[in-house]
Amino acid sequence: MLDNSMKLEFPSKSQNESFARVVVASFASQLDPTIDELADVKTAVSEAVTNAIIHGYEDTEGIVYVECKIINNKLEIIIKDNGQGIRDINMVMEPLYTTKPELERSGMGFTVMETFMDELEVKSEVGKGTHIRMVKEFKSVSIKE
Amino acid sequence: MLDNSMKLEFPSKSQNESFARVVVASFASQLDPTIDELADVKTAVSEAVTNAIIHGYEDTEGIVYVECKIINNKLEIIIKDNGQGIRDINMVMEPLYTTKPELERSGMGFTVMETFMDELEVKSEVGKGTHIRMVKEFKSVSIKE
Amino acid sequence: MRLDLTVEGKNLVVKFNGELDHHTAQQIREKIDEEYRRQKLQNIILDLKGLNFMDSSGIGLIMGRYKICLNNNGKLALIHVNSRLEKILKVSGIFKIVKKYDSLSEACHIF
Amino acid sequence: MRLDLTVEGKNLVVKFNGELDHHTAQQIREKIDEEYRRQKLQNIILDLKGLNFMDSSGIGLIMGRYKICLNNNGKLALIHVNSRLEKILKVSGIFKIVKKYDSLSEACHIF
Ligand SMILES: Nc1ncnc2c1ncn2[C@@H]1O[C@H](COP(=O)(O)OP(=O)(O)O)[C@@H](O)[C@H]1O
Ligand SMILES: Nc1ncnc2c1ncn2[C@@H]1O[C@H](COP(=O)(O)OP(=O)(O)O)[C@@H](O)[C@H]1O
Repeated sequence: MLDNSMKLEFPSKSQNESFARVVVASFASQLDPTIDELADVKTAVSEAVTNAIIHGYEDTEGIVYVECKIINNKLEIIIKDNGQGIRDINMVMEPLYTTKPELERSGMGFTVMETFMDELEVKSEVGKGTHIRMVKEFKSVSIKE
Repeated sequence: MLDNSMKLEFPSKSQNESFARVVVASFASQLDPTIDELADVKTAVSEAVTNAIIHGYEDTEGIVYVECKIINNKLEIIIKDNGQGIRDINMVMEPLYTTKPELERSGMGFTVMETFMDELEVKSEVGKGTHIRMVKEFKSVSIKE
Repeated sequence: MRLDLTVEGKNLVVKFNGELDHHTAQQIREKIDEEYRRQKLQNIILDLKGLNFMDSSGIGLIMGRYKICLNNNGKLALIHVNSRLEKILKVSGIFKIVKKYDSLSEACHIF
Repeated sequence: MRLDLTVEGKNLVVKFNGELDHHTAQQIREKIDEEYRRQKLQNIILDLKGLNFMDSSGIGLIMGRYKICLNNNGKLALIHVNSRLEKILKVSGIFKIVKKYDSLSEACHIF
């Protein structure tokens, strides 16, 4: 059963990284998450949105799309860009792999998403964009009024 | 100059009234608002989103659309529904006019939006939906990093 | 929204904690009215100290309780109305019929 | 994000206050490096007590400062690493090369 959902979009400006975290955290708060669960979600969202901005769109400006769905005690988050896409998904998902060492990127973004969320799915097409789907299951669910 | 923008959509469930307030307040926080300015914006958003849910869509479920634009020190907020629309806009904007007294509506929603925001524009078409545009000017602007 | 209901003589004292909007108003209304009737009370005092947010749904809620008290020869009073709440309540002209007080003892005094 | 930079002998102590992400990291990095060079310091101590949020941008920032210290025969230490920060730092394996301490005096002791 789909309990609630939302869609958000904003331009790929780095000040929107914190905005996206607040929005998803606020939406997730319906699931009465623990502080730790909420922090996990915020961190994963921050990784995916940052990637859309700095890797997907690089120096150009585009739109970042965030969608959330609550289905029972699960939160599904989709983060999309219409940016340059990823050639080899297996390679970029390796820990420490980064194409932007000059920005002091650690190459740990995907590893963090994988570790902090229960599911991670990456789809991408070169020249078209990237689609990240993540799911978090909330353990102590008791829908807040 | 357009500094930033965002679009949000969610189903017309009453628990999303507080979600919409948090999202717009978080977006507006870039303009370094005073506590009072932020509270004005939250209240006006709450009025317009509640109206879309209880008057626009009544007992059916539809999508509520919220758009924000920051242009210099002004925040423009658009709140739309594809609900039943308003027949006589001048009449419904009168203080104390309400079609839902049984829900203990006070008929003060539009008056609050007008008082708390610097501009208010209402467009509506019966059977098509309602489009509210509000603008708030922030006095002590100093864009936050 | 957390609601604390206490009885002081013939008065129902309602303490709000949280945000009052259309979503929370419905439930709150039912709880207040049920307690008022069950305990056969006369007056209602709304303590707004812990109210972090209120939109025009709050005006409707206050007006509704005002009417219930009136029909029962009772009165409604507001206490701890901060400047934000004052702003929205002033718009509605509600202070023409509902009075606000600085403290519970002051409010009880007038009944 | 507010940054407090203080000098203790040959050590630069950096206190974070706020959220560390890609947006805030760039500025922070520049401020730290400038102070480190200008004051001709050797070691850097990052005090993470006031850090409310950190994503993998923080890992990059710590690794970057680690390298700068290393090139200058210095060391990098972390203090006040809470369980949230510990969780993300563990993922990165950074504790193999950067040590964490409970207090500033403990960290200074090892240099
Ligand atoms: N949205 C995206 N669009 C294009 N490339 C991406 C995107 N997200 C990630 N990548 C690629 O995957 C690499 C690894 O990503 P990640 O693990 O998050 O580390 P980091 O962001 O630190 O580089 C990036 O360096 C980039 O080359
Ligand atoms: N989005 C909307 N769609 C349809 N009708 C609306 C909408 N917003 C407001 N209205 C109409 O305008 C009236 C006055 O609205 P308002 O001043 O907000 O007071 P209230 O919500 O308390 O009724 C409502 O009772 C309703 O009939």
